[in-house]
Amino acid sequence: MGRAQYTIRRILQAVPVLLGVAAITYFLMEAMPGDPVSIMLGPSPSAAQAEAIRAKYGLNRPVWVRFLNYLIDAVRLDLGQSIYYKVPVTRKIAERLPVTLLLLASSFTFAILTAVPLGIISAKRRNKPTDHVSRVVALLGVSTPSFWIGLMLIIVFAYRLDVLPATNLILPWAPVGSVDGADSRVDVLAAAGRHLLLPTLSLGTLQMAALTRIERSSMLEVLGQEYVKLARAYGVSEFTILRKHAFRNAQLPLITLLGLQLTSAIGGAVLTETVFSINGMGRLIITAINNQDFALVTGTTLVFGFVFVVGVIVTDLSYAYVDPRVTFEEAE
Amino acid sequence: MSQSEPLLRVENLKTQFFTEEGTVRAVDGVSFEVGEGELVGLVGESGAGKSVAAQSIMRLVEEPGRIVDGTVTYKGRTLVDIERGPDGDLRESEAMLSRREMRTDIRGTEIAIIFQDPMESLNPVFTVGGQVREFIELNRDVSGAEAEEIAIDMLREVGIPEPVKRYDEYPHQFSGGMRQRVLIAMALACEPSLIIADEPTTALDVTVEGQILDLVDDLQEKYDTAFVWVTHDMGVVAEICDSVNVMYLGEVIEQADVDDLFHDTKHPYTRALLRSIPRPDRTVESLDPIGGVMPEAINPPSGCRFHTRCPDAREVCREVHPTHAPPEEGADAAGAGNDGARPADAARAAEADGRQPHLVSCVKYESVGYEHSESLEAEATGAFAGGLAEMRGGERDE
Amino acid sequence: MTDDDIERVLDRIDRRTFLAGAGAAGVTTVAGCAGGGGGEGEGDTPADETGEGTEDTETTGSDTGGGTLNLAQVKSPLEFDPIVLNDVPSDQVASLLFEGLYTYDEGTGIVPELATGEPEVSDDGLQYVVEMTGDATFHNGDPVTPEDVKYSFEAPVDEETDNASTFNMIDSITVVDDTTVQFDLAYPFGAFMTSLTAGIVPKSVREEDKEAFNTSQPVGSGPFEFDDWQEGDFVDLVRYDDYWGEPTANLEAIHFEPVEEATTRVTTLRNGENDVIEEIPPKLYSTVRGIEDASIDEVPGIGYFYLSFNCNEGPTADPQVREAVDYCFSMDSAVENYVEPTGVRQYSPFPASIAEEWEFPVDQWAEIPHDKNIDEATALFEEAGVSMDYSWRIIVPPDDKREQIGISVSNGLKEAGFDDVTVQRLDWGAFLDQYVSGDEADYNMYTLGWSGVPDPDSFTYYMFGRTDDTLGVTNGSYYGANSDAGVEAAEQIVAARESADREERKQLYTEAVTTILEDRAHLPAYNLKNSFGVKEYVNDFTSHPVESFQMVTDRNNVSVDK
Amino acid sequence: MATTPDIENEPSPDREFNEEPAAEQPKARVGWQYTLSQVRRDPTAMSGLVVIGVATLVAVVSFVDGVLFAYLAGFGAFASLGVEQYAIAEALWVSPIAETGAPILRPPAFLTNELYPGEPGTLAHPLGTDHRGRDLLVRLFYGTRIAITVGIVSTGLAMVLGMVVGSVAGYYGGLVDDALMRGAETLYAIPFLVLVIVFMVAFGRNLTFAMIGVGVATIPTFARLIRSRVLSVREEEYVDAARAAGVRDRNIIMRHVIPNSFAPVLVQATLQVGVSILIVAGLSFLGYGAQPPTPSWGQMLSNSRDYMLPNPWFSIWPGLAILATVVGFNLLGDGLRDALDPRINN
Repeated sequence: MGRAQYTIRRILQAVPVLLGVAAITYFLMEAMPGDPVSIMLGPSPSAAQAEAIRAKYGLNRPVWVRFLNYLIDAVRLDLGQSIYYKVPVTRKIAERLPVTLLLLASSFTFAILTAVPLGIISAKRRNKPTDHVSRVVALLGVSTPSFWIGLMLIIVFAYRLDVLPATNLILPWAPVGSVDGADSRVDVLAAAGRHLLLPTLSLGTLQMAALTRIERSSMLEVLGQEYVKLARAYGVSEFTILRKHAFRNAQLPLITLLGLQLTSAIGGAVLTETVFSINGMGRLIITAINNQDFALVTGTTLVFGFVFVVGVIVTDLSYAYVDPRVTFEEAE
Repeated sequence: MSQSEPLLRVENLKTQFFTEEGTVRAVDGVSFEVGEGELVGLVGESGAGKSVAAQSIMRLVEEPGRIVDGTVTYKGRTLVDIERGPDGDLRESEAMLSRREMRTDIRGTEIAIIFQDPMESLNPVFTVGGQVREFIELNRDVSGAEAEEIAIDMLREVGIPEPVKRYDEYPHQFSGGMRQRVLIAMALACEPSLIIADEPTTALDVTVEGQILDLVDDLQEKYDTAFVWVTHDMGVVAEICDSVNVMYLGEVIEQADVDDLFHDTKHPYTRALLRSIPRPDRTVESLDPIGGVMPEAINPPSGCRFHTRCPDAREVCREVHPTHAPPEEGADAAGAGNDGARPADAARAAEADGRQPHLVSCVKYESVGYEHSESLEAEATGAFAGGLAEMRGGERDE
Repeated sequence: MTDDDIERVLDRIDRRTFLAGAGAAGVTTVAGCAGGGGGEGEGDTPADETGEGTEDTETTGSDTGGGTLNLAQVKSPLEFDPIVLNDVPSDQVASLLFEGLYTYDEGTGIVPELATGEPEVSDDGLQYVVEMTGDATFHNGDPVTPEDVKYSFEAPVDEETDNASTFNMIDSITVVDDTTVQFDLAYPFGAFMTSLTAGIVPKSVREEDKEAFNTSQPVGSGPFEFDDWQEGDFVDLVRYDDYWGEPTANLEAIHFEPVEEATTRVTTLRNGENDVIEEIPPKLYSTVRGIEDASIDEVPGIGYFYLSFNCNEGPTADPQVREAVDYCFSMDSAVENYVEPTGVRQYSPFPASIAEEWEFPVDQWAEIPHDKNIDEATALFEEAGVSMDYSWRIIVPPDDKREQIGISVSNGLKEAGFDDVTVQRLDWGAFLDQYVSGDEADYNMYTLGWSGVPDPDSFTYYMFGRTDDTLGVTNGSYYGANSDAGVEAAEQIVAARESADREERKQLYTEAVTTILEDRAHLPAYNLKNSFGVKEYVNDFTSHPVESFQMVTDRNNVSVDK
Repeated sequence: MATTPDIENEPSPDREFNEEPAAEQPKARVGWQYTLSQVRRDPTAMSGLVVIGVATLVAVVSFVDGVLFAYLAGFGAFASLGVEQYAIAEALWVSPIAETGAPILRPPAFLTNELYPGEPGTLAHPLGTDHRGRDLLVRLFYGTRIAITVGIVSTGLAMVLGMVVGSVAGYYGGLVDDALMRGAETLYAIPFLVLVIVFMVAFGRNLTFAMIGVGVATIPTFARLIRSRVLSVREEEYVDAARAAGVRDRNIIMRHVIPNSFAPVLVQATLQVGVSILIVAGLSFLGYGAQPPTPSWGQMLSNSRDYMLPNPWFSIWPGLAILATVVGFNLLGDGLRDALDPRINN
C-alpha cells in the first residue's frame, strides 16, 4: 500500500474518534447542573425572555437533534457562539490556539533535543556515572508535578533573581509594534524567547524525562540487537553505529510515545498556562468550564481532540516513514 | 602442532561474565587452530560457550563479559593477548591490537561473521542492498558504485533471484533462508580470509539449512575461505567440517578431524551427542538424549565437568580434572573406539599430516585410576527431560 | 487555576445574576468592588459600574507629556460598550472612554459631568430634567446630543442586554431641545441619580455596527480614545487631544494588562513592568510596602459581605437562635484574622462611603453584635429548644474568606455542643441555586457578598425585600416574610426606595436597618478595599470606592515621571 | 518459525549467561511469591517499596484520624471516649484543619522569610505555617491520604475496567474489538485533565468523582495493554485446547488470559499510580479535588500561590511531598519491570 493510501486510511480512522470526542463532551456538558439560560439571564428571567433565549440558542429542541446540528455546523467550521465572550467559538479558538501550539511545540522541541542525546549517552554509558545521573534526572522528571516546577521556576527566576518574565507568551510572529520595547523583529524574537523559556521548562520536563527513559531503554535494546553486533563485527565505528545503525531503530518507540504524550502534554498545558497566566487553549477551556460556556467547552475539547488526532497521525506517518515494515504489514 | 603457522590460533582462551549472581566462566581455557581454507566446527549444547568463544576471537564480547586470559593470533597478528601484570592483575599486553586496529584491520576485512538469526541480523530499517554495500565499502577499497555492483553480484552468487530488484528491498520482504543468504553474501563480499559462522542455520528449517550448507560448501571451495562453524548439530558438522572441537561447559573436551571424531569417538559426551542425532537407519525410539541439564557455568562441577551426566562416571571423575591430551595407550579400558590404532600414535600421525591431532579430556584415557574407581549414579541417567532432543525440537523444527 | 481564580471567573456570572436581579437599581453603576472582581477571589460581590471617567471641567495641570501608564488589572476586559458590558475590568477601561451625565466625586457623591448642573426634579420624583453641555464631542468629532443620551438609556432595555433591568424604572425619555433631556419614571425611585451616571454612546456609530463598537471600535467622549486591544493580553488607550472638557489628560497613553496571579502582579510592580497594579492580597501588603519606590493606595469599595440566616424554616427562624449563633463566635476576630488588611469590618449593610455620605448611625450599629460567649449561646439554644442533635448546614460560596466565616460559626456551634455541623463549600452554580430556596434542608445559614450602586437602596431592597423580584430571588434570608418586624422593615425599605426625599429615606433606612440588625437577619461581616500598588513616579493616582480609580478629574490628573 | 523459543535457549552471549539461572525458574514469570522474591533482590524496587510503605502508613493513620474517627464520633459511645475527627493529630501535635491562632506564614524552623525578617521559624512548626496559621507539617502528613487513596483507587478502577474492556476486545476481536478500542482511543484523545474536569463538573466536584474520573480516563492505558496480551495468549495452544474442551470464554479469559498478563499489568499499574497522583495534584491545583478544609497537596500548592513571594516554603513542601511519593511508585514500577521482565533495561 502506498504512503498516500496509508495516510488517507489513517485520516479516515480518525473521524470516528473525533465524533466520539464531540459526543462525550457534548453529552457530559448536557449533564452539567445549572441551566445555561439562567446563567445568561440571572435567576428570575421572565418566561418570554427565557423562551427567546432558548429559541435563539436552539435549546428547545431535543438533545440529539442539537447534537446532530452541532456536528453539521462543526463540519462547516462553525462551533457556535461563546456565551461568555460573546464571540464565535472559532474566533476565540483561532486566537488562542497558536499560543498553545507554540507552547507545545517548544516543549516538545526542548524535550526531544535533550532527551535523545541524554538517553543515548545513558544507554551507551550504561551503569556508568553519566547513566546514573541521567536516570535520576529522568526519574525525578517523571515524578514532579509540572505546575510545581513552574512555581519553583517563577520563585527563582522571576521573583528572586528577577531575570525572566513570569507571565504571558509573546508570539514570535507578533507585529513588532505590539511588543513592549521592541524595535525590530530581533527584539520580538528575543522577547518571545525570554517569555517562552520558563513555561517550556515547566511543561517540557515531564516529556523530556519520559522520552529520556524510553530513549535509553530502546537504545539499550537496539544496541543489544544482532544487527548492531553485526555492524560492529564488520568494523563499523561505534559512532557510526550510534548515528546510523542504532539511531533510527531506537527512535521508533520514541515516536510512538511522542504521539501518546500529546494528550498528557495538553493536560499539562492547561496547568502551565494557568501557572504562567498564558492565554492559550488551556486557560480558555478552564474559563469556559467555570462559566458553563457550553459551546466553548465542546469546541475547545474538540480542537484538543483534533490536535491529538493530528499528532498521532503525524507520528504514525513518521513511524511508517522510519520503519519500512509498517506500510507493508498494513497492506497485507 | 602443525609446521606451518595456522591462520588462526586460539590458546587458552578464557572469557568470563561478571554478573550479580557470580562469575560465569563461559569459556574456560579453550585452544584450537584454524588453517587456511579449513572449515573447523565448534560444537556443543546450548550454554557450552561456543558462541562466546567464537565472538571472543573477534573481541565482540560485551559487558559484563570480558576476556580474562589467553591469546588469539591471526596471520601473525595478536588479536587477544592477556597477561598477568606484576600485581597479578589481568591486562592486555602491548602486542595486542588496539580497538581501532581491530576495527579497521580485522573486523570485516579479515574476519567476517555470520550470526545465528538471519531474522535479527539485518537492520529492518535499511534496504538489504544498502547494508551489504555499506560493509563492502567499509572493508574493501572500492567506490560506492563499485560496492553496489559487487553487492549485486554477490547476491546473485548466493542464489538470490532478481538481485537488482531485491537490492532495494527491505529485510522483512525476505524469507529467513534468503536473509541468511544475504548474510553469507555480506560476509563473502568483504573477501575475508576467515568467516565465523555462529550457528548460521539453526534458525532455518531443514530443507533451507541443507541448501545453505551446500551453498557454503561450494563457495568455500570457490573462495577458499576458512570457516569457524559454530553449531550444536553433529549432523551439520558431519556434512561440512574438516575438523571439530567439541565443547562442554566452557571447555573443549574433544578435538579431532571430522572422520576421527565420528569413527573414533573418545569422549562419552561426544558419543552421547552422536547418539542423539536422528538418523535414517535408526528409529526415533532409539534416539538417546543426554540425560540431565548442563550445570551452571558459575559453579562448574569439580573434576570432570561432565561427570554429573556421564553414563560412565566414576568416583575419580568427580575428583580429577582431566587433561586435554591425546588419549593414552591402554588407559582406554571401557572406551568404545577400539579400532586397533593407538590413539597417541594416531595423534602424532595426524600432526605430521598437518591434520588435527585427536585430543580428548577424559580421565578414562589417563592413568588416574579410573578402572578401579566406584561407579557414580549419574543424576539424570535415563531421564528423558532436557537434553539434546528437546533442544533440537525447540531450535530446529518449529 | 486556584480556587480563587475560579471565583474570579465566576464573579462575572455572579455579578450578572445580581445585576439582573438588581433591576431598577441604577443606571450607571460603577466599579464598586473593583476588587470584588479579583482579589483573592472574593468573587461575588457584584460590582457594577459603568462609570465614566469623571472629568468635569477645570483642573490641575493640563500640561503635557505625562508619559504612558502601565496598569495591571486582575482580569482582562471583555468588551467596551457600556450598553452591554457587565464586568469590572471592562468597566474600568470603559469608564475612561465614556462619560455619563453625572459622575462621582471623590466619594459617593454625585456631580455633573456631561450635565451642567443638578437635574430638575419634579412630579414627586417622577420627572428628571437634565441640562447638558453643548461642547462635548465624541472621539469621532460628533457632538454629544440629547438624542445620544436617550439612545444610551433606551438601548439596554430594547436590546434586552444584561443591563436592561437597571433601567426598568424609566418610563420614557424625551429630547426637549438641543441640550435638554427629560426622564419620566414609571414609579418614584430614590436612587435614580446613580442611574444617571451611565455612559453615553454615540447612537449613529453604535447603530452602524454594534459588534465592532463593542469589541473593536468603541467611541465615547471621555479623555481617552481606544487604540488597540487583545482579549486576555492588553488594552491600549491614548489621550483624546480634542477632549472637550478640562483638563485634558496628562497621560499620553494607558496600557492595561491583565495579570491574574497576585504574586506576579506584585513582581511586575517591583520590577517596573507595571506602574500601577490592582488588588493586593493580604499577605502581600508587606511585600508591596517593602518595595522602596511603591506604596499602596486603597479605599473601601462598595460592597457588603455577610452571614445570613434562613428565617424561613428551621431553628434560625427564631430570633433567639440567631442571637445564640451570634454568641457562638466573634465576627470581629474572624474578620481580623482572615480579611484584614484587604478588607475592613463592617457593622451594617452599608459600605463606609455610603454610610458616611448618608451619616447613618454606624457607631450605634457597631454595638449590636455580641462578643463570643458560649455560655450565653448554650443558654439561648436551650431556651429556644434546639436539640443538640440538630444537623446544622452552612453553605458558603467557593471563596476562602467567606468560607472562613462559615467555619468560625461552625466551630462555635460545635463548642456550644452541637456535633453535626457542616460547612458546605459549593460551586457558584449550586450555591446560587440553593441559597434562595428558603429550604431548611438546603441551608440554615449562608455567607455571601453584595455590591451595587452607591445608594442605600442597593444594600437593603434586594436582601430584605419581600417583593416578587427579591424574595427567594436575591433575598435568601426570607426575613421580610418572617416576622412582623421583618415585614415592617421590608415595607420601610420599599418606601425609602420609592421616595425622592433624602431625609425621609435616611429615616426609613435607619429604622429598618436597626430592626434588621437587632433581629439578626444578617450578621454583617466585612467589606473589601479597592487597593492598588502604585509606583512613586506615578503622580495623582487615586483609588475610588465606586470607580476603582480616577485618572482625570478636576481633582486629579495622573501623570508618570519615569 | 523458530525465532521465539530460540531467544530463550541460545541467545546472544551475555544474555545467555545472564539468564542461565533463569533456566531453572518456572516458565511463566507470574505469581506473587516470585514477584516478591525478585523485588526483594532489587534495591531500586525495595527503596520504592519503602517510600510507598511509609506513605501508606501515614495515609492509614490519617484515614483513621480524619475519616474513621469523624464517622465514629457520630456514635455517642465513641464520642464519649474522646473519639473525634483529628483526635490523634491533636493529641500528638495540632489539628490539620483548625487554626491554632498561630501566626500565619511562618517560615520553617531556623529559616526566615520576608514576612518575619530576622525572626527564624521554630520547632513549634517545623515546616512553618500556612496562610491560616495551620501547621504545614501536619497538613502535609494528612494530605498523604488523598494522594495515596486517589492514586490507588483510580488506578485499581482503571485496571479492572481496562481488563474487562481489553480482554473482551482482544478475545472476541472483530467488531467488538473495533468498537471498544475506538472508544478507548476516543477517551484517550481528550486530554486527561480536561476529561476529568468536565466529568467532575457534570457529576460533582468532589474526591469521589475525581477518582472515578481519573480511573475512567485511564482505562485506555490498561485496555490496550491487556488487549495486546490477550491477542498473543489467544493463539497459545493451551487456550485452543481449553476452547476445544468446551471451557467457556469467560473462564478462559479469567483462568488463562488474565493471569498471563499479570506482570505487565502490575508494572503498568504501579507506574500509573504515580501518574494518577500527579493528575489529581493538578486537579486539586485547579480547584477540582478534595474540597477544603480537607488537606491535600495540590490544594496546598494552589493556596500557596498568593504567598510565593513572601514565603516560598509554603509552595516548596507540598511539591516535595508529591515528588517523593511519585518517585516511590516509579522506583517500584521500574524495579518490578526489571524483575519481571529481565529483557528490558538490565
